[in-house]
Amino acid sequence: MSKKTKSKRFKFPEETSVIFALILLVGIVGSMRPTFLKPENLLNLAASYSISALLAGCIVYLLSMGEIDLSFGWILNLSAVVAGLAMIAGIPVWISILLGIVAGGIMGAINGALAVVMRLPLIIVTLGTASIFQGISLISNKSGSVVPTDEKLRANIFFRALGGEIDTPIPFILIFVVFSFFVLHFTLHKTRFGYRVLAIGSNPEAARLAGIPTKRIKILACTLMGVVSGIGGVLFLGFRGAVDPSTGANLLLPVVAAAIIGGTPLSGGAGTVWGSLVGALIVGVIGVGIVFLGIDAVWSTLVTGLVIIFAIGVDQIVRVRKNRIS
Amino acid sequence: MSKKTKSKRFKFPEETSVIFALILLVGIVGSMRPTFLKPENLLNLAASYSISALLAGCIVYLLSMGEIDLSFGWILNLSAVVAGLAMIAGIPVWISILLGIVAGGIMGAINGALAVVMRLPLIIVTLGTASIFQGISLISNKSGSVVPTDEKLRANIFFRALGGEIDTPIPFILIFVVFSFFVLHFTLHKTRFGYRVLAIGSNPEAARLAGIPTKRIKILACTLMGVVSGIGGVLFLGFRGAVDPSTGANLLLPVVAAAIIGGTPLSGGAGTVWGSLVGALIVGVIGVGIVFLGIDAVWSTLVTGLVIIFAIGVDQIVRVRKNRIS
Amino acid sequence: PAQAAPKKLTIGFVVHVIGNPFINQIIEAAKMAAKDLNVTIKVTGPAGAEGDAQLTAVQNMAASGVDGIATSVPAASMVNGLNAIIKAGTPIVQFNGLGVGVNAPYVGEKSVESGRLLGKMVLDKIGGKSAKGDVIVGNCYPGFPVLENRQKGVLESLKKAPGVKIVGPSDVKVDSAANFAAWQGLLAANPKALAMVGLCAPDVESIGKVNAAVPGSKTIGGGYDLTTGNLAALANGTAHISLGQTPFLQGYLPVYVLVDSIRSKTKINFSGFLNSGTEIVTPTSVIEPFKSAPLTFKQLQAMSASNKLTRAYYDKLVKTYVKDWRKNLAPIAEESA
Amino acid sequence: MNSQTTHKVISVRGLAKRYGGVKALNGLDLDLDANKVHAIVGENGAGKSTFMKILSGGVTPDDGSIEVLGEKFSSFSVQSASKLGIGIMYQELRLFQHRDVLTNLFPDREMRIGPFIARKKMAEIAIPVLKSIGLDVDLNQIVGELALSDQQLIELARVLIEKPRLLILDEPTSALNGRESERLLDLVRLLPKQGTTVLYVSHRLDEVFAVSQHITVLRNGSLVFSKPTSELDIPTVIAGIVGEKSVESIAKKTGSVDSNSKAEKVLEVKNLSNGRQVVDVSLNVAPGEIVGVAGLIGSGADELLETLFGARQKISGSVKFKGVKMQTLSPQNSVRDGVALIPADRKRVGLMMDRTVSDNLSQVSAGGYKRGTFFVSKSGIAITAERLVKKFAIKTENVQVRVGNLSGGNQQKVVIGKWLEIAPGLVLLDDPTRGVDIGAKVELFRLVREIAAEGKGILFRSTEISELTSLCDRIVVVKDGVSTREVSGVDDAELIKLINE
Ligand SMILES: Nc1ncnc2c1ncn2[C@@H]1O[C@H](COP(=O)(O)OP(=O)(O)OP(=O)(O)O)[C@@H](O)[C@H]1O
Ligand SMILES: Nc1ncnc2c1ncn2[C@@H]1O[C@H](COP(=O)(O)OP(=O)(O)OP(=O)(O)O)[C@@H](O)[C@H]1O
Ligand SMILES: [Mg+2]
Ligand SMILES: [Mg+2]
Repeated sequence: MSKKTKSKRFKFPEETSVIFALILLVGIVGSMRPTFLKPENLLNLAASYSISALLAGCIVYLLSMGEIDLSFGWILNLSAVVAGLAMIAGIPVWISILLGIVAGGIMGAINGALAVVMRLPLIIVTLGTASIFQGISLISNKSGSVVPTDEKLRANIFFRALGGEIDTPIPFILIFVVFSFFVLHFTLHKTRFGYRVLAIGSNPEAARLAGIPTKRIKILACTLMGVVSGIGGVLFLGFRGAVDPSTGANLLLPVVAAAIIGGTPLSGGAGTVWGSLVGALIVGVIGVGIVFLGIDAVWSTLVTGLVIIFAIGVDQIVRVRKNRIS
Repeated sequence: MSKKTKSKRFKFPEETSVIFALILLVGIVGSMRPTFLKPENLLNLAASYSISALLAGCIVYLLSMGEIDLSFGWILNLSAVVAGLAMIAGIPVWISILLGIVAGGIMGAINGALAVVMRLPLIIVTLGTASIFQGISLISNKSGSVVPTDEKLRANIFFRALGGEIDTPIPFILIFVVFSFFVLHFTLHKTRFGYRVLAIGSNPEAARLAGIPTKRIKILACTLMGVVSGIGGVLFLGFRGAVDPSTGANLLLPVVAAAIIGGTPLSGGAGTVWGSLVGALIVGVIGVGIVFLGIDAVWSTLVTGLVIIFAIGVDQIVRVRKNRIS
Repeated sequence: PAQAAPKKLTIGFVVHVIGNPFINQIIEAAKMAAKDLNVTIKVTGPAGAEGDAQLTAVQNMAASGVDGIATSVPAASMVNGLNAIIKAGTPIVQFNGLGVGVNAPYVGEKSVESGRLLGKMVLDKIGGKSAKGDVIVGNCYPGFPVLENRQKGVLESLKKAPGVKIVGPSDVKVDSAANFAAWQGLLAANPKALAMVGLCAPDVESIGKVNAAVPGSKTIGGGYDLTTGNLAALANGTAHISLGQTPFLQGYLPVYVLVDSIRSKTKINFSGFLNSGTEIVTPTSVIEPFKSAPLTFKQLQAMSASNKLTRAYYDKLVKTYVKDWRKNLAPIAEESA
Repeated sequence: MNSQTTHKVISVRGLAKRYGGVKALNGLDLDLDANKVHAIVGENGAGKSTFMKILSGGVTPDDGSIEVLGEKFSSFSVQSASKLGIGIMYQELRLFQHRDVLTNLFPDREMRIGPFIARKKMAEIAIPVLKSIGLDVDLNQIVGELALSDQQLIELARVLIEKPRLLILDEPTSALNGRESERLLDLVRLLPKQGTTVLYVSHRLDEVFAVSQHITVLRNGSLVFSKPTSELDIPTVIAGIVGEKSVESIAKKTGSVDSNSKAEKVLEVKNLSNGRQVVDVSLNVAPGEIVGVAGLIGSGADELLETLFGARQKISGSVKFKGVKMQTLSPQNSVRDGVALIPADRKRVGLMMDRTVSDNLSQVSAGGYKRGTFFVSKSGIAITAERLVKKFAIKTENVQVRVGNLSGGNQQKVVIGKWLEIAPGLVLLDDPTRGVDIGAKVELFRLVREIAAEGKGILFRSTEISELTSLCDRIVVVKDGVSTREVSGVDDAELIKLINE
């Protein structure tokens, strides 16, 4: 009956190693600059990276399906442009927000549908659609920033809350994103949709033969990515009050990095939503830590690289050690 | 016996479909602007994209091993910086060139060794090393351009040939790159090293059990990528006469796009070197074709995206059709 | 070991991209100012130009307790965040990229005006108002505010010649290899073009190379920035005009303004424009703004490689224009006038 | 004759290998003579493959000593094993699916001219070997496009080309049909005379008796007995394999179902074609009936099952399920309507190798089945999985083990379990006993009969004639994609004749 005892033995969650790496990094920066550890500083840090964390939490779905979306930064951009232009056109704020999110969902669905119809990996399709979404954004904002300045709009609770004008002990955007992570985690690991996503990522042919509607699930997952990018877009608009033609241009690498540092493999079949949150925070702490420590711009890139290697090294060592123990 | 007859039937090479897409694109631009079809224009276009084509030809090795290198743009940059600084320091041009290429090889080997030692996918490791190489470049060129201006240096045949100052009917760089493609193709498909690379990509466990030294091959393939990036770096230096801190920053997407548009899957086990050349040319034709047709800057991004989707669509349709026939 | 001496000031300097030779000249000037003023300077910036990452960097600077921050503002989405920092008490000066609505002075060129200037210079070279033919315009990053302003100015000037047909603006890409290929394609498509006008740093060099490859090309090349490659193209006659943005002033002035106002305990939480001027460089002449000492092309080339020479040349300007910055502060509307 | 020890090809003492809490090998002592065919038998998970992998250097043991071919075997690497002259054909195929046949025949042993691979030279060596095992394929064909049986033969050819002194065959015939198996056995029988010792792992005892001179039985990682074949008979070996558990024989089924009854058929197929292998097949299955499908390689028998399930596209013909005409055949529709296909190639289309036993067992019920719930709870599927593990006697430490770590036969049981969980109305069994041990096979057949007894239909394809004749009420013979005739109550010899005529 040793079998029974074993299965009941305490197991560290798989995110242990990456959490350890995060704590180590925070500790190192904090020991050199104690102000870094002030709660409001840490909260602000988390808030600044919350949109990319949210996207990382969602790209986990695609990665665990063995796919990658290159276009989500531009979906975010165009969704924000849609919402912003709608507001400027006088459409009520809440409806504009909805329009932005729906636009994101449509773009995601287009990605998914193209991939399914053309029978191509999502990465190839989104190579093209990324340019298309960016192009439409450039055309519709006439190559300029979209700034819904009207005071009435800005009096809306949405902007006030996100812009930090309503005082909450914890930034509102952070609360929203943490809540979203619960939903994303729960959906991936406790619902049939998530189960199917992981099954497709594990063995697509076996999933198809098990009666899983692989095409529909693929389109749905892409749509989810689109919706979340759309939410990211309106959050950005609310948080920053404007959207630029370059908004979202540099999201791809940090977001995917957050997910894979967090422990989601690129090969599909597995994924950790919470890990991606920790990964996004690691990316954030590296960026913030460098500023706090006053590392010169010339050196900061090198230091960033070294710290990334250090962080994934710690992660990997803890992971191996843990597996050896249990 | 139907099997036997089947094998003797004529088979289109697998690159057919992507070549068809390229010809179609060239034809469309050419029919709208006949000067586009002038041989010297097409040759110039090819020459301009030859460095990224070369990199695409080599990244095929990594893709067919199921890996991706995110750092090669910065290897190219740092190799060029090393060669340029060596020239400025008065080291003979040819030795400087060699130093640059060796530096590239070392960086590639570091990538490979880290991936093997840390037992991590190359993409994660190069997430860090990309920053490291960029950082070292920034430090060593003091965030400025490296310009070996000394007239003696520029009188060197290497710079004269690459800079287009020696007249050949076909640009020298193009001759060099086409030659390299023969080498890359033969190495991948006709040598044991290439066989081993493809075997690892197809089934790593089976490769190990067949006695293939998978770690060594991985390091070697990364080193090859480093050497080729180093060659790309010195070619760039010769072509452009200088290297900027941002050189190589925007290579990742077009190069990987060229390889996958060319028909190399991301999943490993298969790859086409020639296809990646065609893919690089498609990327080039799209870029140059758009300015050739005088498409407005605001619209160019959208058009680029639409054309990419069109090109991969044609590729895919021809591919399916072809399979159905044979 | 300073004893009771007042705490040394720390200034944060946030650029929109690192590893750009032009930005690097700005950074060097800022460091010279810090040295002159005996303050500590912390320089940072994101690896790729994107507003949100930069704003985060500015916020981190503020959180780390610097006394003032100079930053470029390439994105409207940074405005609210910057104003929040200003409101919380950290003074800010903008340089190089203007954020409309930021409550802080701005140091930079008159972007539309500089475009007009470039357009006019090019027009003069191709025959003035009676010029007839194509002029190619390239924009390396459609949607980038400064570039859009420059483009507006260039097109305005060129329109004064009814016979000039504008080709473009085309998307000529930032990446130097792609940039070269784009200009090459543009000239091949319009072989009789009178001029090629670029708006970004890599353009002049690319245009020069494209011109060099076409034997006997008479196409005029013009654009922005005094990078080593651009100056080389001017020197060998393959390109003809390049406008400089006085990176020295764009770096030196913001630091000076910050330190001066902090030390004199005056607030600078209002918008305003400090013109950093435009340098007009051709192979035969160099015109520096604000009646600076005359400069030859050779001297300019030597200066671009030496901080010492640069500092020495601008010494007079530091003692006058910079020192009297309050007097020179103009309404922000002047920037795009 | 020399002293006995010089004739020992393998001498093993105290060999042990643990995986976590599982003792795959538990102090094995064994001596085997040279130049013989040694059969190694035992139930699923007995440790056979682990033992073979240790001998071939792929797995390092935790404890014990080995002498092979007269040398102390100490460095456990694939390279050193192959240098010693040990060649292995793995149970789980180790092929490079993206590469062509010829490349797969010389993995890392390519011949070269200068630095270049000499494909012609390789082909010259490969062609006779392929001929000897009766494999007719284009050397340039991509292996992933071949049928499972062809792939298994390629794996065999690969190891034969090495001309090893010790040849290990781990269930080499599990995907082969009778004729191919027979050819292989003929070949193996000749090897000892050419100086090659063979270790032959199989669950097919008739083969074992036909080919081996010596039989070794393993149970739970330890030796049960190791004796010359001449001193053994099938019941003794079965007793050794299963231990104290008793095994009922696979009693012949007597045609109890009236296939001509007016009751509505579970399945009615008319003139089915998929445009390729299946040309014109008509058949039907009555409730409670087990119908066999027999045909030679390339006859389209297994594609027939996949086409009926919707995994391959139907071109023409009609398919009625429980009297309702199926418009589009697709796996989704099939699962919804309660049709199950238990595939032969578990690795490629059956399992999620990196996922747990629990995840795999719930794949259809939670993932594909229409009655799956919106929420999927980990503990819920684990409880189901534990029940199925018990029901099908799947040997696993617990249900959270990676399915890829199970022994081959136990993996097959997982595939069967995940399908039977949805209580399908029609079960398409495509060679379901591949690699399954004798005890489990009996259990499986009992189950199939039970399902049939509930009024469900079974369509059964097997590579073993005796399985067809003993289990099926009726057998449909398929030739060149056409269903030529239906028979019932035939014996093995009769059926073989029918297939080949
Ligand atoms: N890589 C592994 N990780 C964990 N457990 C393993 C691994 N390989 C084998 N095992 C376990 O070791 C035991 C013996 O497995 P083995 O594959 O040797 O059995 P086998 O006798 O070949 O069975 P079969 O007849 O089903 O092929 C099984 O319980 C199996 O689950
Ligand atoms: N001893 C035997 N001699 C001749 N035929 C046999 C013998 N034993 C079995 N067979 C039959 O040969 C048939 C060959 O099989 P199989 O069903 O694998 O062909 P297939 O699956 O249609 O083709 P492929 O394997 O190419 O996909 C089996 O159905 C089996 O019944
Ligand atoms: Mg086994
Ligand atoms: Mg078969």
